[in-house]
Amino acid sequence: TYEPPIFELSSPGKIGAALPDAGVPETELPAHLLRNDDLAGLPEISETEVVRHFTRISQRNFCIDTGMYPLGSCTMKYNPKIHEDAARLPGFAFIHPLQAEETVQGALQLTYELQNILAEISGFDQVCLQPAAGAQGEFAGILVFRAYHLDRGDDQRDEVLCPNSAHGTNPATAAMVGFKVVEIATDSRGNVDLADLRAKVGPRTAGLMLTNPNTLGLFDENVHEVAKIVHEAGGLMYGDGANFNAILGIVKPGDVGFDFMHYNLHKTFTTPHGGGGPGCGAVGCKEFLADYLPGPIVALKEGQYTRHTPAKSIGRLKAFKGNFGMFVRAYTYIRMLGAAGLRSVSEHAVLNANYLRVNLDNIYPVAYDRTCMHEVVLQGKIKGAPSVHTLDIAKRLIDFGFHPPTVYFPISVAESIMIEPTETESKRNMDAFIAAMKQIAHEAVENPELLHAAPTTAPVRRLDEATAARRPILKYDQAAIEALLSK
Amino acid sequence: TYEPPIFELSSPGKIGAALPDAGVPETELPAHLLRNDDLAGLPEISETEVVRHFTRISQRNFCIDTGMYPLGSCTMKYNPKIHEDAARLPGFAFIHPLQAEETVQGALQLTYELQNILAEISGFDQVCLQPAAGAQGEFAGILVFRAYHLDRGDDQRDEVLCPNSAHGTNPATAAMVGFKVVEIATDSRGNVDLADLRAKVGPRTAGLMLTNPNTLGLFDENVHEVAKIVHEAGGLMYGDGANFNAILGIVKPGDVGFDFMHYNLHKTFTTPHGGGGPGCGAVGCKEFLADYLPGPIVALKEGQYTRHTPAKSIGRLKAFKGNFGMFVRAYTYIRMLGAAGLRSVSEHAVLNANYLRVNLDNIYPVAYDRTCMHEVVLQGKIKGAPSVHTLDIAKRLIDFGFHPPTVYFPISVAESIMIEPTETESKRNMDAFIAAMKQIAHEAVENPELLHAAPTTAPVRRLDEATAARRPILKYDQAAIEALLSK
Amino acid sequence: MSHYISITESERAEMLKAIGVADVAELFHDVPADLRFPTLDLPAALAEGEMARELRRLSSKNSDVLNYSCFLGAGAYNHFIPAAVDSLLRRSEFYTAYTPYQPEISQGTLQAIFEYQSLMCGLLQMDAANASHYDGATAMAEGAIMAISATRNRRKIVVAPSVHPQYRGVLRSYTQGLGVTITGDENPAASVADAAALVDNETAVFIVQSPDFLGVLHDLKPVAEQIHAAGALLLMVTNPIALGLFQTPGMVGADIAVMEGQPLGIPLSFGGPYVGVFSCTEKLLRRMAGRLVGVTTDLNGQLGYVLTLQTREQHIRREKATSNICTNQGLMALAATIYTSLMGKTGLRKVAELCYQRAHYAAKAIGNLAGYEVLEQGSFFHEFVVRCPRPVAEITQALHAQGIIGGYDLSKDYPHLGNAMLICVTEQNTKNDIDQLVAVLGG
Amino acid sequence: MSHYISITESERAEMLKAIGVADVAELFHDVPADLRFPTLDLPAALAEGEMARELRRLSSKNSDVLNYSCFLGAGAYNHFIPAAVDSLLRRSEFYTAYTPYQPEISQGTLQAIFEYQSLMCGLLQMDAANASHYDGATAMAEGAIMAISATRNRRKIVVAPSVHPQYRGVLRSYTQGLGVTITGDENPAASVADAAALVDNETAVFIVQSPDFLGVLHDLKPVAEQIHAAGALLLMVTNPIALGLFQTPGMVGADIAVMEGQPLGIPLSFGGPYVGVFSCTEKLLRRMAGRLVGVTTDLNGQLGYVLTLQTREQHIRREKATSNICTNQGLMALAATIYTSLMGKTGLRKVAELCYQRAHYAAKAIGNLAGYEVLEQGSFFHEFVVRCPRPVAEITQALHAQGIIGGYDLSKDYPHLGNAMLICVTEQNTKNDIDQLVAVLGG
Repeated sequence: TYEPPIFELSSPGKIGAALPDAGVPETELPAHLLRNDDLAGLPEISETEVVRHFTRISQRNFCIDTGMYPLGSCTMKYNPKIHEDAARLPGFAFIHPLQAEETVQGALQLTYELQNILAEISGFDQVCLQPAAGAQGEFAGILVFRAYHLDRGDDQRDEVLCPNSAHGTNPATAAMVGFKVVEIATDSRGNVDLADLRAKVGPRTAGLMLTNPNTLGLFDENVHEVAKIVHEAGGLMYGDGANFNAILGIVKPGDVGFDFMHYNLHKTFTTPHGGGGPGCGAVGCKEFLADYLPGPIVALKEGQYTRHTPAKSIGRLKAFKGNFGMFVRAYTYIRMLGAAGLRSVSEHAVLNANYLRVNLDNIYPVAYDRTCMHEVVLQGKIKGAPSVHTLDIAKRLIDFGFHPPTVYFPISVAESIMIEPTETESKRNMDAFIAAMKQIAHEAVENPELLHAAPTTAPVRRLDEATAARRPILKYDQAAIEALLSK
Repeated sequence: TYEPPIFELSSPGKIGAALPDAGVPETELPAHLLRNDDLAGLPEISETEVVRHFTRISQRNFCIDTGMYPLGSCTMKYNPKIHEDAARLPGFAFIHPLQAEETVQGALQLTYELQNILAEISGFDQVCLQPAAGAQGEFAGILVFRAYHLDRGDDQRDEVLCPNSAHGTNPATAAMVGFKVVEIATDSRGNVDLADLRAKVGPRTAGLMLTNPNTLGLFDENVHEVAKIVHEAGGLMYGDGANFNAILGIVKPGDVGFDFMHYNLHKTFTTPHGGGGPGCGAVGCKEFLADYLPGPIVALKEGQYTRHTPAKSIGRLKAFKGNFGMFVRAYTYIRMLGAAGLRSVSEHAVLNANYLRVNLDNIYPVAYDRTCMHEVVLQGKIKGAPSVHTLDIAKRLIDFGFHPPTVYFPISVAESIMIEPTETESKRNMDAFIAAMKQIAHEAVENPELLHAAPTTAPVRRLDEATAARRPILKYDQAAIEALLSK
Repeated sequence: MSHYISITESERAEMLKAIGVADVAELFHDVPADLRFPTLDLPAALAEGEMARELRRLSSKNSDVLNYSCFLGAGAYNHFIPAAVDSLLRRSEFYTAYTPYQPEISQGTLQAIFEYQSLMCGLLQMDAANASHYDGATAMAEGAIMAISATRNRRKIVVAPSVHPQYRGVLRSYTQGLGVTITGDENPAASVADAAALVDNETAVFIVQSPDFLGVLHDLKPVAEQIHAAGALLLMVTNPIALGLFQTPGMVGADIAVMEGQPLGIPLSFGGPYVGVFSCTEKLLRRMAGRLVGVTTDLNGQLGYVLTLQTREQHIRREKATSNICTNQGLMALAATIYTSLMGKTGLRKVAELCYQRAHYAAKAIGNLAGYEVLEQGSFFHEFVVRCPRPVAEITQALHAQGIIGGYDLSKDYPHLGNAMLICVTEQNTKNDIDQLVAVLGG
Repeated sequence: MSHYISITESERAEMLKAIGVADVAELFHDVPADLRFPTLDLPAALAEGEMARELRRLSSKNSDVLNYSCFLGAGAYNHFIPAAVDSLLRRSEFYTAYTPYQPEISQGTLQAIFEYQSLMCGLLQMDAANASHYDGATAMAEGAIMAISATRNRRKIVVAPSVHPQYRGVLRSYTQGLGVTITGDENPAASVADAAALVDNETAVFIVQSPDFLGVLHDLKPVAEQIHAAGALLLMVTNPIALGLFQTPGMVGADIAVMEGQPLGIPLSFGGPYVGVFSCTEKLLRRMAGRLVGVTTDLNGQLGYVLTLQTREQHIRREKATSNICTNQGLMALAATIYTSLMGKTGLRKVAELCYQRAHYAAKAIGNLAGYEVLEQGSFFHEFVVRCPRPVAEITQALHAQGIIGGYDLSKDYPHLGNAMLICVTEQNTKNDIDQLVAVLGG
């Protein structure tokens, strides 16, 4: 099934598209401004061959539609097919972002309604859909925190607090805005360590970034207290919505003390993931922060939908409105589920994760022995198998037909294995997953080489990542690839 | 990658679709007319699982988009992607066949134009698009021949002549219409044997069914003479269009003596094949037969497109108009290629087949040593490999990543291997195919077990067809399948 | 050079040299010289963007059922199609493959057909179903031909006039060379019982439809007994959505059952491609036309699927085959398979209920309109006959102007009914749609 | 139970028993009891058919460029997209996968990204490109931040006013917490040379666009020399279709080059999702944000693809990362990869020529209209500025009534130009479309 780099399909004179003649009198080209290389780096291939190439390489991917994909923290749930048709309707896919508002009322209405729906689900007052991904939503939030404090003349706040279980994007975001990151410890039950928090919070605290349920798969039992401590110190509470799939209709983040949060439409609202994106990192906040949101935001005025940018906005975060195609998909998802359907999503997401937990925790140590939310964090420490690591377990799961869970994250748990089945997974598949995990634990003791050699049924065997990083080949270079292969 | 029968995914209470409430006052159901089994044979599965099931089984198929598919006589050329979008336009996919003509003028126009275009390409006067597949086109033609002779009071013609190289559908069709089939021999150059034809033609001859280029991949050099002989005996000439891909813009069948022909839109005009259908077996004929064509046919009258059934029509061959979705695709294909593009199709189809011929004929005996048309017929007789048969060669090609050619057809050639690369195949892939065929010939001598054991890289190994036929299990039956597997 | 062709100029030159000819034209020396390379008078080639525009233009000249509210049925039905169906049909592994001649690399198609056969048997309560016919009408005609062969010397076919008129037309086309007599439908007003009374010991098959062309549901159990007593076979034509609720061919005791599979997830598409569902009893299995998939094991003992009982087919039996069918409606059978799997037990029943309830709501409302009368015919599923105060064509024209595609004009096929319109209501017609129809009819 | 959920009632009961709780609600005991299970005030759930109808209704309230002739560009462009692009994007192997964390089962995504990186380098003549940014504007902002880090203590950014106004807005948003100075675009009428003159030895980067926001093509070779002489970096914003014909960042000597990849096969989609193309020189490679794919071999020595140089990224470096970017625009990068492969050398040049020729034809025709004046600015690609006799908003309203989406109103961003409209002409605008535009403008 090997498929060569597309450049190796090229022969001079082929083309993969049919283009018309100009049909107008010719204008001379400005010779001094032309490129000089005859587009040497571009291939020449027929449509037939291009289609076959990408079809073939696609089959070298695992995906939700081919199997269980319990990648913790990524919410790899089923992507409804109606979403794909919806976003491709002519009046959605083929409208220009700069058209006059009266010519795009349907699109603006959808945007407006989605803003309100997300606000309602999360307990916030205003939503902006512009951020392109969760990390950009975080960026928006921390920029808003900064703007809010400065606007009040509170210019000493140069620190952002992050629990040590946080996604890497949280500290990276704070740093991008110019803040110093202060890490907060986790207590023995997997919650924010209140003592450590109290010790570190203060007048320099701009805010705390908290994921709840957190990346240990646990609902922070002290979230109210955490918020109280931060607020009393004059800080703001940022909610990372990566794990929102566990609490739809269960609790509103706005009710438990968060001032601002982002939604990952590609996770919770399954827009889908696209092999790494596009996503949408919409953000919501309480009224007192709404003036600082990025723009544009859609409002309804005298029966017309219009765009505006808030008065003290941090500015725009990307050109145009946002990833509108994702809005259409998330809107479709929510409107089809309704309130009861959303709650059922979270109930089943949590049910499924706990079912895996109780079936696996006697073999793979569970990081925190509590009821989990939509994901469970285990440890790849198998009794009697000292040579076996989490990576080996993950690779062996591939041979059993499963996408491995997230591994080595959260970094605060040694040998972590973070499993998120999502609500769309069947019991049949989860039972097969449990059986595979048990079989792997057995193999780890009896025949660890099976794990070290895994995977053997994937399109390729284990890949040498060290070589790739040492002498990076980041674009097609026939000579370099031949040299690599001849080693 | 094994995927169980879909019935094994069922659990009580699941459903894969969201349906609305009736929203109207309820009417009682007639109890005595209800089914009595609670739909016991139907499964219960979520959308998630249904999508995954069919995605997974799809990957167990070879297809044009995954590799070279040189299945002789089937014209497995690339299926342009615009076809799929075209047929799904709302005004094509979502119109009812019985709507008033004034509400479907666009669809009727397309039908009308396609009729005329096919007539022009083939040299006929009138085309009817109704037949659903080539075999139904043949059926239409032989019914028309019957009706024509009877209409003239010529009621002794009860025989149809078929060369021994004909597709099985030809004699089967003649029999379905009630004709006796008379087989005609092939001469040493692969043409219709004129002596045998002269001996068998006569006042009982309703017509001759000829594929030209024929199923040996050869253009019948005597086609004019054949037609003359048949016509002089009062018979008619039927052209089987299965191999039309070789002669687009090269010669018009209507010019060389054919009175009637069918077009396989799914072959020549790549509509596509759909895993076995749907196709379209449109038919065309000379003016003198037009009154007998099936209906409806579209005509243009005073600027309006209207449907009518010819005066002496053999009647309709299916409900409604025909496989309209295929009309849209074929129309799109032809309008994008134009006259020069169509000729280029046939030129390259023939070029590619001859390139394979000259590269393989020294290893695999070529059935008739002549310039071939769009396909070449070899024989799976490898010197020094008496235990190796065509079937083994075909199965071994699978291991090299190719779909095998058509095998054991035409039946008039022993161990036949019928290779049709089509014009869309690349030289790169054809060279790889040639290399594989050479390697296989080598293996056949050196290590024939490799061929007998092939394929080894397919989703399953060689299948036991005898058992399947002896105790047929034609629908899901858990007990029967378990018994089969436990043998 | 077309963007579909993968051979370059220089490759072509190289290949010609290998073949030993100077140019491509030489490859065609077997074609009569005076007729070689004719001019084709075709419209100029269009680039893809131009073509897409032209296709949109033609498409937009049709009134489609997404933009119009549709009450037209009569053999082709506007049902809801889950997006998942088309999403899977668009997988090129399915649509760019052909007949699974090489089973080892066609397990996807083969398993899908096997599941199709199984699901159709479950829906119909029949023993065996084949891989598909062109449509419901050809399935019916081939069923009749099978009945003739199964009953040996019997060459009389009796068909009820309430069988779809186009199906009866196809039956006559298909059998015109076979020396059979077709009777029963001479009087369009004849009842099923009237037609069944013509069945005698010369009769091969009695063909009846339920729900019939006019929407009526029949209790066919007594009919089946009568037919079988005469030594004839019963061929029942039915509707797959009705089977979510109503009497099946299996319950009735039909020998052969066929239906148009279009309602199972296939778009209207101006009449095709659709799929003919064909089933029969175990006893008739080996006389059935068309492809069949069965299960077996491979060399490793793994479950696998193959085409089986191929000795019935034309590529082996040639003029002795049961039919000439080769290419069938594979992809449409796949659509029906996916649709039926998605709906399952609960969904199929629910769709049938929605059709039934909304149709009855509509019938009552229309029956209350002055000048309109709903024909009393007994139980009906989702179609019913309305006697109108004016010619139907006039009414449908008026409806179209209001965004409604009206019902089928019965005046040609069933003139005895007068100005009668066959109205179809499915789950796609909301209460609001129905109320609008009623308002326009009454207005 | 939703049709997406695969757990039945009885399975749920069994699972709850295994977990050891009586009902699902118990699983949420960690959530503050008084806030648990809030009412969500949302519209009632819709069945799929109802939803499809509602979506069509909303969609049809927008004027789309399939039904309107579009002359609006200004950063988002209406180009022809071959059907093959979307056909491949619809493959669920691509769109239902995520970041290729497990390379052995993600070779499809990884190879596609590698080819994307390669193609973008070829198009731009740059050394290295990453796996994508959110859009052109964020790519530019991240480029500027990279330049600051690469030039150490320099914290001044100079940007030409002819860089897309929204891109300059994003640049300011992105850098607001970083203590940098942004200058050069205070006067919207300033030339590239005027802006470049502000570059000094405090300057990290000079940002310039060609073809610029007003459509003008600049010769940036002399500018690059001047910038480099000051020890600053040159960040060039460009347009991928223009690169089919015109000066590339590589030719110019740009250190960083970015562009909006939307013209490469991505629908307008009301502004997103698009894809930010980001490239730089070899020297800056390890400072580049975002994902990178490289080649390596597997245990068997077979060629394979992996994410590489990940130590730059946030999930490893956390607060010391080069950016916080995680999810990017993967599927849109795939669209650009497929589009670029289909077009190839010949197609890319041809599309650029079509745009250039038709835009110049349009400019001449409009320039001949009384009251309209095409601004003389030097060579342009496919956009040009027209001075109009009336406010642009009035004109676009009149055009819309005639089925035309007019150009961009420049009066807010470039008030010195007066009633100026930025008109864009691509290969999607036929001569006939242009003639109609001219007729309506002149009428």
